[in-house]
Amino acid sequence: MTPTPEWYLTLAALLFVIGLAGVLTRRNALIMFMSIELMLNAVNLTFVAGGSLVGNLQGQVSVFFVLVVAAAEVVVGLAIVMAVFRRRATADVDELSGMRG
Amino acid sequence: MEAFVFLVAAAGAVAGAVTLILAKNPVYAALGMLGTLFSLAVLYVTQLAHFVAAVQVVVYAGAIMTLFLFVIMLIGVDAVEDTSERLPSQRVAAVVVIVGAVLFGGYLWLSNTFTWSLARAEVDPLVGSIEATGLILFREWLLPFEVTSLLLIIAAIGAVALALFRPARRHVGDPGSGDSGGER
Amino acid sequence: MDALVTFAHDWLWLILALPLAGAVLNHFAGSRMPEPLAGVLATLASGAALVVAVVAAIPWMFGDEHEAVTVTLWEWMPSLGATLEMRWDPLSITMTLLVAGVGSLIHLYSIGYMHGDSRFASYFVYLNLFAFSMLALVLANNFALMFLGWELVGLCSYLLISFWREKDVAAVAGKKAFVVNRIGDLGFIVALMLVFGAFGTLSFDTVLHDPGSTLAAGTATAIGLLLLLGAAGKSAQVPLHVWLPDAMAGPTPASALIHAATMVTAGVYLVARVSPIYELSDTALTAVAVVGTVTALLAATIAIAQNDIKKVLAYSTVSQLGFMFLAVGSAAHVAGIFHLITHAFFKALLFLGAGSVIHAMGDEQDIRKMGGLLKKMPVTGATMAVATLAIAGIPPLAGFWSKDEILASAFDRGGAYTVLWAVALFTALLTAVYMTRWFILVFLGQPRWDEGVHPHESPRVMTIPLLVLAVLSLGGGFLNTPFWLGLEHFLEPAFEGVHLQHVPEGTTGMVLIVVSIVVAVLGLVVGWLVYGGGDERRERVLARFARPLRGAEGAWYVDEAYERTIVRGAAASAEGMATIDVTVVDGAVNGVAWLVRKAGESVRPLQSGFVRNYGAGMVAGAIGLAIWLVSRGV
Amino acid sequence: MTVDFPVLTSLIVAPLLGAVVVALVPSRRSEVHLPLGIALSMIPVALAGWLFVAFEKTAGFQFAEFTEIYSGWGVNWHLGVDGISLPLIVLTTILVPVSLAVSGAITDRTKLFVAMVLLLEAGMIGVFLALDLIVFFVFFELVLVPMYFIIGIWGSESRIYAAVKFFLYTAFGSALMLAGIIALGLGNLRATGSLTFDYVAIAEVGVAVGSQWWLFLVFALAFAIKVPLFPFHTWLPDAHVQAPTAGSVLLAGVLLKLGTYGFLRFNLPLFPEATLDAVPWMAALAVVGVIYGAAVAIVQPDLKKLVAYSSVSHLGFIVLGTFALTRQGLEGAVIQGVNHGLSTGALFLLVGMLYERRHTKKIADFGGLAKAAPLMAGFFLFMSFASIGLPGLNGFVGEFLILVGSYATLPVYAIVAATGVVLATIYLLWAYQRVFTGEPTSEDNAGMKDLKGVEVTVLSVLSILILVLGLYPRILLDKITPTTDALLERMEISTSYVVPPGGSDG
Amino acid sequence: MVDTAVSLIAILPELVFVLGAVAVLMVDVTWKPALRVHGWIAAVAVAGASGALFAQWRDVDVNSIRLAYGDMILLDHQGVVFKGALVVVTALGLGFGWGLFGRLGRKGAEALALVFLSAAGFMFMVGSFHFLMLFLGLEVGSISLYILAGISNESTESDEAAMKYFLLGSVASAILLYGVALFYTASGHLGYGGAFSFVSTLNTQIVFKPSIVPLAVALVLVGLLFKIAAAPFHAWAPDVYQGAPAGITGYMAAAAKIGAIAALARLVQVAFRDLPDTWQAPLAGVAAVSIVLGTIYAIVQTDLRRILAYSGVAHAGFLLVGVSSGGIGARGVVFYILTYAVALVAAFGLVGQVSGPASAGSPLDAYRGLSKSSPVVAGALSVLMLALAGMPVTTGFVAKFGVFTAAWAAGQEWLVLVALVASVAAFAFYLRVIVLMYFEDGDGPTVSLGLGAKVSLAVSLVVTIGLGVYPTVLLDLIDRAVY
Repeated sequence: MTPTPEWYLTLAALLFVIGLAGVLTRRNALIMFMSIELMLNAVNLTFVAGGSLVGNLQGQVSVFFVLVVAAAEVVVGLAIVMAVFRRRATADVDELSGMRG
Repeated sequence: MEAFVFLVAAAGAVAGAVTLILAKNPVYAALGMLGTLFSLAVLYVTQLAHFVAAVQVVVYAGAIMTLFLFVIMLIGVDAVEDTSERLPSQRVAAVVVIVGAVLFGGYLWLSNTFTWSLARAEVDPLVGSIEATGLILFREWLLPFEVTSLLLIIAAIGAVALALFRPARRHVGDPGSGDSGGER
Repeated sequence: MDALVTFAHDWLWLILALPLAGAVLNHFAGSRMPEPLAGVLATLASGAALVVAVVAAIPWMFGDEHEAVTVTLWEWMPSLGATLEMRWDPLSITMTLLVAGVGSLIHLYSIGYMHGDSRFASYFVYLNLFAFSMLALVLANNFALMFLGWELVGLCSYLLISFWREKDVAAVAGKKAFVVNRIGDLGFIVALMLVFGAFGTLSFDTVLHDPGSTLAAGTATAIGLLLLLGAAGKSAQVPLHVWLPDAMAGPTPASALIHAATMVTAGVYLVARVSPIYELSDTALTAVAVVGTVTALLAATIAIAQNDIKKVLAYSTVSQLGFMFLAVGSAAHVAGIFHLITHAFFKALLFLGAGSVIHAMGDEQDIRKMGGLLKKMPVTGATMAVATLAIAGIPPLAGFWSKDEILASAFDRGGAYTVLWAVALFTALLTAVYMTRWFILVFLGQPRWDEGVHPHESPRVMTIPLLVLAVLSLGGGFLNTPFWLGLEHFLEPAFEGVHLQHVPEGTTGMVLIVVSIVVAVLGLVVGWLVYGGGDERRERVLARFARPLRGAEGAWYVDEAYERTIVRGAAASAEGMATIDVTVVDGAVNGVAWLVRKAGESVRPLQSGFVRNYGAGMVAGAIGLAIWLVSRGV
Repeated sequence: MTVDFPVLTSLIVAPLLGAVVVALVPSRRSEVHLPLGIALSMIPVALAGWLFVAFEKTAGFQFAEFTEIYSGWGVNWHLGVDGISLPLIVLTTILVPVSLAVSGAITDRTKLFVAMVLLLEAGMIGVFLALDLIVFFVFFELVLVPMYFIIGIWGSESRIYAAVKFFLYTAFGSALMLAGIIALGLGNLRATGSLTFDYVAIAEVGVAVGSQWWLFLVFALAFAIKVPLFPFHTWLPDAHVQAPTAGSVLLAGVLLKLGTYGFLRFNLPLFPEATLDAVPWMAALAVVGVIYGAAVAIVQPDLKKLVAYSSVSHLGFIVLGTFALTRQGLEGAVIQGVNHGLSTGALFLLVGMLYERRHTKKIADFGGLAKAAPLMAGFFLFMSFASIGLPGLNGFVGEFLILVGSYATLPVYAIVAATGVVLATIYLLWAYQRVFTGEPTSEDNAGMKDLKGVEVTVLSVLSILILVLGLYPRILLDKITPTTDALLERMEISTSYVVPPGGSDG
Repeated sequence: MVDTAVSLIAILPELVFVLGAVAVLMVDVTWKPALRVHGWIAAVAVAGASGALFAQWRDVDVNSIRLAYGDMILLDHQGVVFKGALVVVTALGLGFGWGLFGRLGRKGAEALALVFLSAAGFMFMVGSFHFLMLFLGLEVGSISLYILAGISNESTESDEAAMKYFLLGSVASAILLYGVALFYTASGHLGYGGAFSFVSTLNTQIVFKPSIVPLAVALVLVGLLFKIAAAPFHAWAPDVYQGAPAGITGYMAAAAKIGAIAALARLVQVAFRDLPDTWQAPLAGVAAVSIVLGTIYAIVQTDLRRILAYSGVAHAGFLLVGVSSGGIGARGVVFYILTYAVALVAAFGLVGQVSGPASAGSPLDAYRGLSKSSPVVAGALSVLMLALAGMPVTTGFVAKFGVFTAAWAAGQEWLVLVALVASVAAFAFYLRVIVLMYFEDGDGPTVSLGLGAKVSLAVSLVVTIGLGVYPTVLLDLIDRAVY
């Protein structure tokens, strides 16, 4: 039994959903960020596995770009967390609910 | 053998992911994340994406997770999160949404109209060598590559602009009069 | 003669233009003139119209001209065939002369009567405008022009009734008169719709020339009944008679002119004018007669118990108009017109006399506070005596001849009309009674004046018209007697194609005359017996009839009944609609707005401020969209 | 008909430029704005007067102007005037200086006020002139804005509610009409292959019978709200009562006519089949409006509201005449539009003058005013009788034409509507009686000032017009009739409808 | 392999903006100049970008449409028009929000650079002919906006806005990216050209109807719908537009919408064109939901910026009305987004002028009596409100008319009716602003406009009314651009 790319794809889907679940259930901004990273990683896995399925390298190359984007997002996201934390001394996103309605 | 590697790595990835979303302590979560990243790197290798695997370890596990941990430490490592849900209906909503997503995905996966790909290539396994990757990256996809540099500039600016926190100076007409370049 | 016919054709418009010009002139300049000038001008305008009319009438009255002359002023509403065209035929000649003649006298009288009033000029504007309107009504050769005049006389009536607008009574009465008239006009308008629907024009030339060839019987009946409604409104016939007594709130000369002599007879004129249509429908014709008879009786009973000097006359007018309706309803159009003329004379006289009395008594109108005025006001008293006898039907005064013709015609028509005749005869008796009562209470017996009242004879400008009218009341009956049917011969060409009801000849005729005389005399006697024997006896006799008299004094509470049913019902339903308007109709509109807002309020909690809620919504939306797309396939 | 200069465009542009000119005068020179506005509004009067004189007594559009705006959507600057629009244009140009002339009481933001009135004029004239559906719609909507401001800024207590209600309600109607317009253009595209919103082109091709129903409905809804037809009338009392005098005058005088104009211009010629089927319904609403409006007017304690509801009643007549589909009915509908504008406009002027003097509109607060203000009483009575439909004054001409005209096709409706004539008498004369007759009921009423010179002038002008139209309506009818006859002819050609005979060919 | 000259012109405006951003940063570091200098740099950048756009337009005229950079970028008139819109909103946004950069102190230069960078990002998005390019452009633009949302220290709402925007935006990006990955897995293509040919073969050759393709399409759409704030992906918008610094909110809202709509248009025109049955009805559904929800939410708001945000949701719906109509909707959509963007920037710009450039929120009460204290601002705001509401004689009407006509022609009558009714209800809140400014008494703030704001306001009004009266100028241009 050789794992086909489909296996990987299924795993990626699972990871994506887990990441989504993390975003929806956790309220620590850092863990939410990590969950988003998890989603992006799932995408990466999809790219790689999909690339081997369709037989071109574009998927693999795409991963680099996703990586850079993820890095940039993390930097900015963490900067936002820092800003919030300095002002409110919390990383709990539920505290950030001043605007509503 | 291959199946075994896959299963182990997959289990590691899922375990890490579950740890990530369930851990009360952000440090544990980060460690779970790290586990997932390494597991994925293994899976990339089995998919013959060697370069990707390498980058995964270096950039993700190395750089990004470090940054995460850095910030976790900065804002207090002992800040154990109270994971009890306080938002009314959020947990219900989340469960419904996630279960819905899983059910829908599962339904699709099992339905007879499902296939992952319609463009299956029956060719030799791809090898994500550095050369092949580099050719695409620096030739065909030169522009996106350059654009990523913009992202990095933005990230740098963003980090500076957001993390720079001083009591706001009201009615400052001229930023040049301050010591602006200093933080960069 | 031909020259005069041409004159009539060319200058007929002057009859309308002169009073109108007077009105316009007085309207803009009257208030700046010294007082009598405005009145004089108005009188001259009216008189000039009379002169023109007389001259223009010569070929018909004294020559052998019978054909109608029509003059088109201008097309008003072409698509309706509504043209301002005038008709000069015996009927309109008769009416024109009457209106202009009596009108001019009353103009003259008014100069004295209205002396010192702050709105002297305005009064004459209205009076002139009325003359114009009434002449337009009678001169019309087109329903449109007729309706124009019809409505404008209503307007003038309104203006004159509520002339003293500071008095609430007057203002209310004016409004009431106009509104009730307007209800009648509704019938007129609808009738015009039917007429236009049937003929495609409103011109008399078409409509009244052999309408039977165009008109279905049912339509003719409908038109007849609708016009009757209009006529009843204007002529104060049951059930629309309620406005006329109230109209006495206006200046007395106006009452004389409008509410006795001319305007109120417009209904009679209308029926006579459109007699070719009534010719086609016995139902409509009988309805006219019945309405007239009922009105006559009802009003006469009421008149007996009235204490206001003018109210008695007002109900008397209503009653007499009922006679006229009976006449035209019996197809005795000539008799109707004849009574119209004689009535105009003596009723105008009565009103002017009453005005003279009121004037003299310092605006006192209650006849219980009068008495014995004959000595103080000989001219007025004497002329009133003439008028009383005339209206009571004592030969050979004017009223006798005309009333007798009506009764005789009705009798001769037979059938149901016999009943009407009997009722009318009884009414004639009542007429004599209440007029006797009136005269006695006002002029005879002991003075019952209030303190400080010093009656005096009116000035010359007022007594001259009285005298003229007295003469006319004396001799007016000879226009048309069984022995010399002058008016009938004169008018007959105007009723071409109509089967006129004639007075029976021979024995029947003589018997009827005798019966009439007997009844009239009987009335006088009864009146004298009851009212002429001093206060004590009067009280004693009247006490026996206290209950019916109280009902009669209250005009049989028709007003109250209307008030309780129609007016309050209408007011209640209007209030109801106004409430519905706010709650239901507008409520629905505001309800929609409320609903939208409510919807906004109810979704607002979804925007909770918690980013994870947003995320859940977003992901749910994503899944939903995915399901949707997948379900649609490729 | 060729003209040397684009008179119709000038008619629209002149008030616009006027608004700009007024806006350029500095705010502090507030005493200049109103006279300047009046002077500037005389330019359209002159143009309209010339138009009126030069207008030939034929059917079809005259003075037409055609310039392409955007071919991609088939939208053109297509203007034209015919017998239906001509009287309304003249009316509009006359009422604008009138309403400005009586606005002396407006001292707050006069500049904005004058500019808004002039803008409103441009919009109203544009509606009547537009022969392109989109251009029409643009102007139709555009008039809402200045009127919204006029009510909202210079109105009385509940002006905001009234202004918003006015705007939203009427905008709602026209929104659905926009769908109809789009469908018309696209329908033409399907039928002929060219997308156009040109009214003449669409009318020439005709509208598919199948889609006429709902198109009729959406157009009718828009116009019914504007008219307003029962039961869409409830914005009207609020708007009227709250609006300043000028607003009420223009609202009653012109804005309501946009609805009746719309029926004549669009519903009848474009959707003839649907019109025929809708006749009983429209007539029923019209008649209900006649009676209902009058009945509600009777019991109104507020004089202005009374006049407002009287408009509902009067406009019901116009709609009845429109859907009678007879030449008299159509003529009456057109001319009654003008008549109502004059007489009701004048009544609103008078109510405004009363309000200015006594700062109340409650009938109960007045009483016996005739003593102190005989001129005002006289004019009020005159206008009331014009409104009641006294022959010799203009109101009668329209009502009579409508009633007689609708009897031919809608006898029962016509007869019921005729009772509205009686009701009109009741509410107006009763109001007059309570307000003007009797002894003055209070010091204020006894000491009230009579009309000023400018007010007398304005009312006299209107009175003269009322008299002229009442006695010699042919001055308008002769120009209206060819168009309305052509309209009926069109109905006969495109449907099985036969216009009932009746009436000489005067 | 790569013709540099040709390729450079394909990204010329982007390049100018990037250079502008770099110049601002370098100059700021080196000389610490007065803000005025940055102003000049910005002006030059805008002028340069305009010139670049002109050059691009001419180039397409001469050399016709073509692809560049390994088929990553498409150079065509439509793209030029969208990029032009971005340049315009950038210029207007900077003009209106110039006060903010002063208030930001030392961060001013960074903020300015971010504006240019984000504009460049969205331009890349506009020009993208490749999913990866689309994603990168979107991220460059979006991440800049996240930072801009939180850049002010003056209010706590600012970082709340940034956090919300960032979290939700990242999730949306991830979803979009997953869709891209799935599409790639299914088709083997990331370029639109390949995608198009793949999709078109789906219809003709394959009997088997796979569900992976619509799934991928759906996820890609979600990412873009999020950016234009279409319901139910709109929840971030009100909070972000309320909390972000007032001076830059207009730009943020407009630029993201332009970029995403341009990308969406490209997708339905090219990549997914042959799948109309798949996306048309759902997009119409999203349009309807957006219009209705946005409207009823806006009606109950008490803060003008939230009103504008929710109205933006409704406007996203209106745009989707056009988008979901496919090719015939393009003209309307382009006109709509162009003119809406201008009105939106101007409206937010004026809000910023009234409430202060770095403020968060703009309670309606502040506008009471504004017509007396600041008649020009009140008048202009009224015009803009009416334009946003779709009043004739403003661009709002022409735009709505365009998309409605297209939707009607595309057989989506029900959608037009919903949109029309909702647009009437929307008058309620637009008019409310006028009510407060004109009909109610109060002492509104006296607003004095700076030079930039004055010029921007004048331009916005001229565009809004001028193109409302005579839209032909722009429509002719658009007609040459869309196909």
